[in-house]
Amino acid sequence: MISYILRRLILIIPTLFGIILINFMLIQFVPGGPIEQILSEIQGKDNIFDSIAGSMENTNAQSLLDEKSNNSFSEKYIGSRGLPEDFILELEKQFGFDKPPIERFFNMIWNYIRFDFGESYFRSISVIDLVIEKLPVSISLGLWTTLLAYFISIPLGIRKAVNDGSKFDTWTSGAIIIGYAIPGFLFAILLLVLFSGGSFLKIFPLRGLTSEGWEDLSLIGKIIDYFWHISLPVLASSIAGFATLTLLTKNSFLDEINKQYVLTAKAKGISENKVLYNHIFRNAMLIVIAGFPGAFLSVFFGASLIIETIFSLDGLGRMGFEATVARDYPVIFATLYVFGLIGLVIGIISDLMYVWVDPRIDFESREY
Amino acid sequence: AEEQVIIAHGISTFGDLKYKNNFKHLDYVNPSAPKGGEVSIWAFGSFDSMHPYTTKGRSGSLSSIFFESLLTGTSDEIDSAYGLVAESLEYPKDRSWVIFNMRPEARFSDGTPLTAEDVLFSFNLLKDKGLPSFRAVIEKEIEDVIIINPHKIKFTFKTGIPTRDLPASAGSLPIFSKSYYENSGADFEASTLKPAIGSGPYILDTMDVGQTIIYKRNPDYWGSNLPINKGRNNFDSIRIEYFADYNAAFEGFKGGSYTFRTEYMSKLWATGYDFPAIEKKWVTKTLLPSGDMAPGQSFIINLRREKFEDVKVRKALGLMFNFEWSNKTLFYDLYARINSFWENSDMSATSFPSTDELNILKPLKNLLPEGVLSENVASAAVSSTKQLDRKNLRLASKLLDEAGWEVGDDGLRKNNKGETLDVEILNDSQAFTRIIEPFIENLKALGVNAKHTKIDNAQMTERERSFDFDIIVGNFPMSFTPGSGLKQYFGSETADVSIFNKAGIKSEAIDTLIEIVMAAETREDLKVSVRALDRILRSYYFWIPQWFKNVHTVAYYDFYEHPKNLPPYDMGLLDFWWMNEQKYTELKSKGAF
Amino acid sequence: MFHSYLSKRRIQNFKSNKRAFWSLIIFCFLFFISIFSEFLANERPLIIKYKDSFYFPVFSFYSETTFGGDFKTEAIYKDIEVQCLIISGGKEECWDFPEKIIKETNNITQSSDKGWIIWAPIPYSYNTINDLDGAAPSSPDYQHWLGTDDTSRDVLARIVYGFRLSVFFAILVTLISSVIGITAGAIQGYFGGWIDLSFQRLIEVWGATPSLYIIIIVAAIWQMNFWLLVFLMSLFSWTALVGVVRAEFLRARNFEYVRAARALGVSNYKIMSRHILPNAMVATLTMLPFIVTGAIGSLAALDFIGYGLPASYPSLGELTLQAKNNLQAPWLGFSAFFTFAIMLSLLVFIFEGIRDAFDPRKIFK
Amino acid sequence: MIDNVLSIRNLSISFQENLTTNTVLFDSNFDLQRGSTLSLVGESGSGKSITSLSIVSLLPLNAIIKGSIIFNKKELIGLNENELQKIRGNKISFIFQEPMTSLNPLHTIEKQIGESLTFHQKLFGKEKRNKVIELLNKVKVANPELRLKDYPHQLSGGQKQRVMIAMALANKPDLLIADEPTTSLDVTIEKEIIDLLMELKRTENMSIIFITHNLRIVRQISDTVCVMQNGKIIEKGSTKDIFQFPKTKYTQELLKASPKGFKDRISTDKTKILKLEELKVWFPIKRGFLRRIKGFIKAVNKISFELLRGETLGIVGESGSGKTSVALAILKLINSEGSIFFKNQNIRKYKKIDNLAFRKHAQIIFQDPYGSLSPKMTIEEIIGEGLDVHEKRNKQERFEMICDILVEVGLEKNMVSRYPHEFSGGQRQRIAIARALILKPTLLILDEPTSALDVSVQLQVVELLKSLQKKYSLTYIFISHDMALIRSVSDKIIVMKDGVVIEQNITKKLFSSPGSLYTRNLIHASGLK
Ligand SMILES: Nc1ncnc2c1ncn2[C@@H]1O[C@H](COP(=O)(O)OP(=O)(O)OP(=O)(O)O)[C@@H](O)[C@H]1O
Ligand SMILES: Nc1ncnc2c1ncn2[C@@H]1O[C@H](COP(=O)(O)OP(=O)(O)OP(=O)(O)O)[C@@H](O)[C@H]1O
Ligand SMILES: [Mg+2]
Ligand SMILES: [Mg+2]
Repeated sequence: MISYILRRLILIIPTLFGIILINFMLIQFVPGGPIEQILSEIQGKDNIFDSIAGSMENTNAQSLLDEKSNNSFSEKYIGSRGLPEDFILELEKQFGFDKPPIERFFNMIWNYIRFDFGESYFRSISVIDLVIEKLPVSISLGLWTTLLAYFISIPLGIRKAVNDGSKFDTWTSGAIIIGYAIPGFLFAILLLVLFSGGSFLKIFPLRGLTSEGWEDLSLIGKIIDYFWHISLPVLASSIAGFATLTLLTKNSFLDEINKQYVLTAKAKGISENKVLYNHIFRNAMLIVIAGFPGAFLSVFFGASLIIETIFSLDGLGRMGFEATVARDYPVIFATLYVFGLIGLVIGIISDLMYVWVDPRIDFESREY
Repeated sequence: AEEQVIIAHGISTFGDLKYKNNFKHLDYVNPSAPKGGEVSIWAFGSFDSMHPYTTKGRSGSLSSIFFESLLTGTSDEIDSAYGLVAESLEYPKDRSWVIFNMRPEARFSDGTPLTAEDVLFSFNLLKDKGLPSFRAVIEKEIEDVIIINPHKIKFTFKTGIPTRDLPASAGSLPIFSKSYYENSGADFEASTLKPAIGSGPYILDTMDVGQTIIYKRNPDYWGSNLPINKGRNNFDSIRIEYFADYNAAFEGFKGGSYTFRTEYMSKLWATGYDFPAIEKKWVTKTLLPSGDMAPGQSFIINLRREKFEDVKVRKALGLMFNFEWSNKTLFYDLYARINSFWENSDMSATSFPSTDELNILKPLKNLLPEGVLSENVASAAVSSTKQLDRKNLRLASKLLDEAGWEVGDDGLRKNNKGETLDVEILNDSQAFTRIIEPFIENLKALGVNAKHTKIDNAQMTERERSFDFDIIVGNFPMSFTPGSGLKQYFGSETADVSIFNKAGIKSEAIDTLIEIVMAAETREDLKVSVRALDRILRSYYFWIPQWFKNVHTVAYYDFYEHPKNLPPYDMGLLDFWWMNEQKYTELKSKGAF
Repeated sequence: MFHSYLSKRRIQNFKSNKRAFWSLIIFCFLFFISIFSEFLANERPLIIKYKDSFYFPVFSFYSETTFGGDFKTEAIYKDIEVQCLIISGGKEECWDFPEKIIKETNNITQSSDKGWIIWAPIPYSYNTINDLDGAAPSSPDYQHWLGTDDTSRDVLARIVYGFRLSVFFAILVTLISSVIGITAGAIQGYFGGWIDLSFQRLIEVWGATPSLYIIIIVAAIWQMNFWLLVFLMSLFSWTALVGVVRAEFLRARNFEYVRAARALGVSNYKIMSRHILPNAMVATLTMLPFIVTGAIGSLAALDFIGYGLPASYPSLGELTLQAKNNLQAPWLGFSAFFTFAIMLSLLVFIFEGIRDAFDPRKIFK
Repeated sequence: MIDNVLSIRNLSISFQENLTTNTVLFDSNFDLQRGSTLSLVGESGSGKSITSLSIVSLLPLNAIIKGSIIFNKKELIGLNENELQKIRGNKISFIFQEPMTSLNPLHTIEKQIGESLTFHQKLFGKEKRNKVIELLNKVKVANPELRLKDYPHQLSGGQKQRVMIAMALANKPDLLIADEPTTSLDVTIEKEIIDLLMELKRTENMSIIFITHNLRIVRQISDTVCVMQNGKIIEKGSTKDIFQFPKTKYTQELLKASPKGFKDRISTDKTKILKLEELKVWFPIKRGFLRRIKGFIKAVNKISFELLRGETLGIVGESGSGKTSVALAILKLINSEGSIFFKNQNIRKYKKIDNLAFRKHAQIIFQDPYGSLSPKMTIEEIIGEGLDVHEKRNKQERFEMICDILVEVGLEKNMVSRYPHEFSGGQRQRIAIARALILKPTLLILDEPTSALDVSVQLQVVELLKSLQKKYSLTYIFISHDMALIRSVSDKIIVMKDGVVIEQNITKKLFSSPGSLYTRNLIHASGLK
């Protein structure tokens, strides 16, 4: 096993290299790069979020929000003269696109080896800081959504397995399916309109993670404020998650619940719950348990573009999407690299979990 | 020889200042407007910077509010600029340079005096590190800047370019504090959340990144008693609430998270405003007149494509876009049609050419498309509100038949080489899908092999840059005082390089007309020449104009007040509206927000 | 290999699960009729009688001149003038007073020239742009049973076509990707060793490749179309099942009955497919309905950012997108939601039935 | 007054199968006095296990139960789960028939034994561990301290069975139901276990229901005996009565039938079928999260022997001595070292194609029949599978062959569509035998193939094996703890202990002059001398 782990750890290096290489090659072919993105921004094009956030059919709609009249004089004036030709060349130099790809690639690799990820093309902030900046939102969403999903789905699934075919089973199936079928964003908006809008109830905040002046609250106050803010987003983002996990739990349990060892356990006279959770659980839930590390990762990755957008939260989901569409390559590659690395390590842990859950498992080849 | 130097309190492109030297206040403001209160609006998305003068970061709304310039414009004149930081300016008749006499009392918000040093510093900063678009303009226009004394600074302009608006342009550059940058070591090119020191009436109060920005009025603002500032900057604070989602933003307004909203979505304007606050009459929904020029939003046909060479084809395509139906079915009749590049201004061409216009156009007769001089100005076709208008379909069919695109056995139009008439409309905006689709269906009915392709921003820009498109949606934002910018949009020399000349129009006549426009000496001359240009541009049918909104559609909690007569060029909410304290407390006690 | 008795027992098991059985019937029925969408919802009439001859616009192209009109392009059957021409046998007056002529002709009971038109039950196609009295989206009424969308197209017609397209798409993608995914997972888990190690790395690299970029690249080279999208989506979704299947196989290969099968000389392939797979299918069977709907969801997501099918395609994803952008028109949301919910429930119940049918311990009452 | 721990009245049990019901137990009645032992004997599949399971309400969900079961004056049928939990494991303990599949595969044996201690006696920590070790010692598991952290799959069949027994005895129950508890144990250990039970019976006044096919034990320990056949109790009475004056024909046959004598040596050609040289099977002991290898269990340590065509080799030996490991190693089912020659070819050098042929010619009947049957395949599929792989038959032929072999091992044709879990332990064992026999393999390894069969069926199966051997001159390796059986089937015998062969001889010689103390004990304990 030690040698297996070592092998896996060493294999991380070529894997990461492969990931970066493939992506680097890919972006050489992607039409439109960061320069085009800047140009389109300067021309006052649609914001990239428009397609998600809903948008307007007038292309000049931003004016009031962007400028106060007495200052607008200068900017409007210059903008109407268009862009200078050498502007693009200059941008290219700024982004380093004047160098050949190979050189750029190896520069990048060399920097990454030293964990130097550079700065975003579009912000004067190191990529790491950028990610850290977005983490609170993503962790909040990811953590509570995951917890909620696990804490509801697993017991529910087990109940459903025990009462397979009963009324309870049927209506809970119906409920979780409906939960899954409601398009997430519609549900989110529905929640927003019903519980924090101006037409119905107004009991939850519209956006953000904390209130203004959060720093001044007492600890309890802070906690309450925090949960008050995230309850709707978490609800909206977890609603769809129940279905798969619940049904997976149920079906896995159904497969195990009649096995001989369950009889043995029952014959010992231990309570039903103990039988379910101590004995069957581990046998049935290999996949779910082994998925924990992955789920843990998704706590950080807990990026849900749409929920973040609707509740005006600034998390990795929006950052990632923005970076992808805006071709902010340093951000893309650094996140790829860092999360890729974490993902690979988690992959190893996850595999070790298999062995922990079921000691019969090994990864050796089976050719005697 | 000593040339004649003009000394004045302001300047305009053609020299016609509305406000005389000793004016007491601007006409459109209420000089006795009460001060106080808060105005709150919303902004889309998020922000991560308070420094709007670099390409990096998304700067917060109004983050340029801190910085004043030497001159400032007004909302009831097109191109006048009056002294703000400058008390007066001096310039020769040919406007080859300008000297600004600065007000000694001008102060930055940290109390340090604002001097010519700062102006020069700002100029250099912008020239070396500013936004590329700024930089290019500055380099092209300004030769050098010298300090004459601590309150007197001289800008000398480059020769060989039209100078009529250069003094105003130079006076409009923002002024930064030299000592701030030198002491703090802040990098002008980096995005930052710490705003630089400025001299304006508002300073930053608090900000919650990605959510809220609040500006507060600087109680020690040096310029509050200047005549130009009378009755302006009335709110004690300006709050901007950020929402990443339009629905959430609207809900926020309904619930009173912010209190003033300009509605940009026709369907919301028509259907959304029936919420409790409206029913209880807390919120006023109203139309305010707008003198903003239409932005020239249109489908732009790529003339570089061979199939569009024939104007008949372009005309036929234009006939198939049914604005009337779209307006009724898609926009709740909220928009007006664009016909001119200078729509919603008195510079657009109408009916037959006037004699003045003819005077300009006659010499170019040979270069002009046929009939331009004798016919009504080219305007978009009017349809019935039936989506497929048979009358227009018939006209378009005829045009295409004449252009050699005959209908084949499969109902598709083909030319004599057997090629179908393929038209692809490129689109990068979700909102336009519903507008383009019906257009496409109509084109298909005409026998055109039409296609709608959706792509993302960056790819769109790339395709535009390489001129690889048939039809796209674009803008022709024209100015009230058009100048060299016209070349970027319509000039032959830019047709193959400028991403602004999207249609790729190349015409000697237009080039000549642009020169005439640029050389106009008086506003009257300018108007006439612009009309002539407009007439010619339209006769090429390289655009299928769309629509614009000729009113401001606004809704606000009923405690804002504004002067009866609003100036044409700005609604002025943040500028000269004020708050009715009594109404505000009343609404507040009722629980409106 | 056909195991007559066995499959009979399983089919019987499946049948005795009423819920699953009926779900399957309904699903097949829906899918079957949606195959004939063209006859269900179409702006072109099914049959036209015009001057003694019959025409079938559903199948063929007829220019307007066929019916005495003046365009050589396809007749626009929804135009009242064209209808008048057909019914009246090509009267000139139709251009001016179509309604009147239609009425008059209809009043004459006996006339060999009198034509008629048989429409599809929903006389709109998915891309028919309708003339409305008010603005789009318009609420459900007797003309548009589920209302119209924001482009003024009939929602019901779009759902009929969209169901076909989306379901077909989703099922194809699911089939392809789960076959590949299960095979890959099975091979990895069963053989272990270097096969596992290298395959896993491959999947890791593949999984970290941003699908969006590949789709963008492909979309820039070719015009996006149905098959291309099926291909692309399958390309990216097959990894979803690999992990779980691999885990199950890693475990199951140690079971005594696998050893027994090996002792019998059963080939690796058969051991995997007949001994392990049925016991390692829990996750797969559970997830499949969700993969199907998930595929529809990703189609929607692609539509969101504009890399989905061309905008006029009737995808259910596009409908949800519209629902989001038109909160004032709840019928869009409801239509989308019900379509999804119904489809998902049917699928979940069907797969539950399949699972139960394979569960030897399941008792049916 | 008679103090009955248990009274069973009019107990009927039937199974629901889709639309029909199939009754497997008819109107049964019996009583069990406190402190006495009742033996349930009878045909395999006659309903013994079902009856005993019904006492603790652990029948499968599709079972329908009628009648009454009174335990300690309390009706058990229809009792709610909570009440039952208090009784199960505490008042009534259960030793399941198939220890192999009855242990939770993912819990260490410490945990499994300790669990009921925690639950019913509230023992924790060190105390619990000591108690577990004590229990393991009682059931004669060697080095219990080292075995605590083992998982069931790391134990031999007999070891698992003993863990099962330890688990059942953890709480000093009023009633112990032992369903064939000693099938995988060699005679010496068996004896000690029986002694242990008897002692508990005496000291704790424990009552026992003992289900077994081993009449020797029945006679030794039971007070009363019930004989079952076809779901009915056909005879009951005191042990003495039953053994001396059996009333029914079945009982009489049962008492008569026992393997006797030696095997007739059939003429063998001299082809060497199998040759082992220094075979080694070492299992690494892995501990901790990282599964470091801490040492080895030398399950088989340098074993060599040869086998000729038509011969039967008997392997006997202590439970856990490596018999199963040898068998699996020969068939390349676990990793081993040393060389194995099959028909003079080293099987390690086989190519894929040789492998397939090898698989056809060498078959095994697993010690754990239940585990070796794919749970989601029907009997037809399971038995037919070997045919599909090695001999292509048409559907009809195939089906007939399957039916024939089923009948030959004493099962019924109409069972082909059932799943493994729907059978009794003995029936499953016969399915496993049928699966191997249908291929007529040259070499057949039988790992305790008849442990769950009653003597009459056992005889039938043994006869079948013998006749097949004669007809096709098959070669057998026969692993068993039943010395009489071994004596009657094998030509030569090897005796194993702790992974090594301690004695190897032809049968007669071995029985007449056993070379080691262990062998002598074995023979003695089986009552053969
Ligand atoms: N997978 C395994 N991992 C570790 N140890 C094992 C494993 N399988 C068997 N052993 C150990 O190897 C030894 C021999 O086991 P084996 O099953 O061969 O015994 P056996 O002679 O068949 O005993 P029984 O008669 O009880 O079946 C035992 O001590 C057992 O605990
Ligand atoms: N789940 C089930 N479904 C249907 N029939 C079953 C089921 N379990 C057992 N049977 C049948 O019930 C009968 C009695 O089984 P039981 O296990 O009691 O036999 P047994 O007397 O213990 O036999 P053995 O000595 O072989 O263990 C058998 O014929 C068996 O086939
Ligand atoms: Mg039994
Ligand atoms: Mg064994």
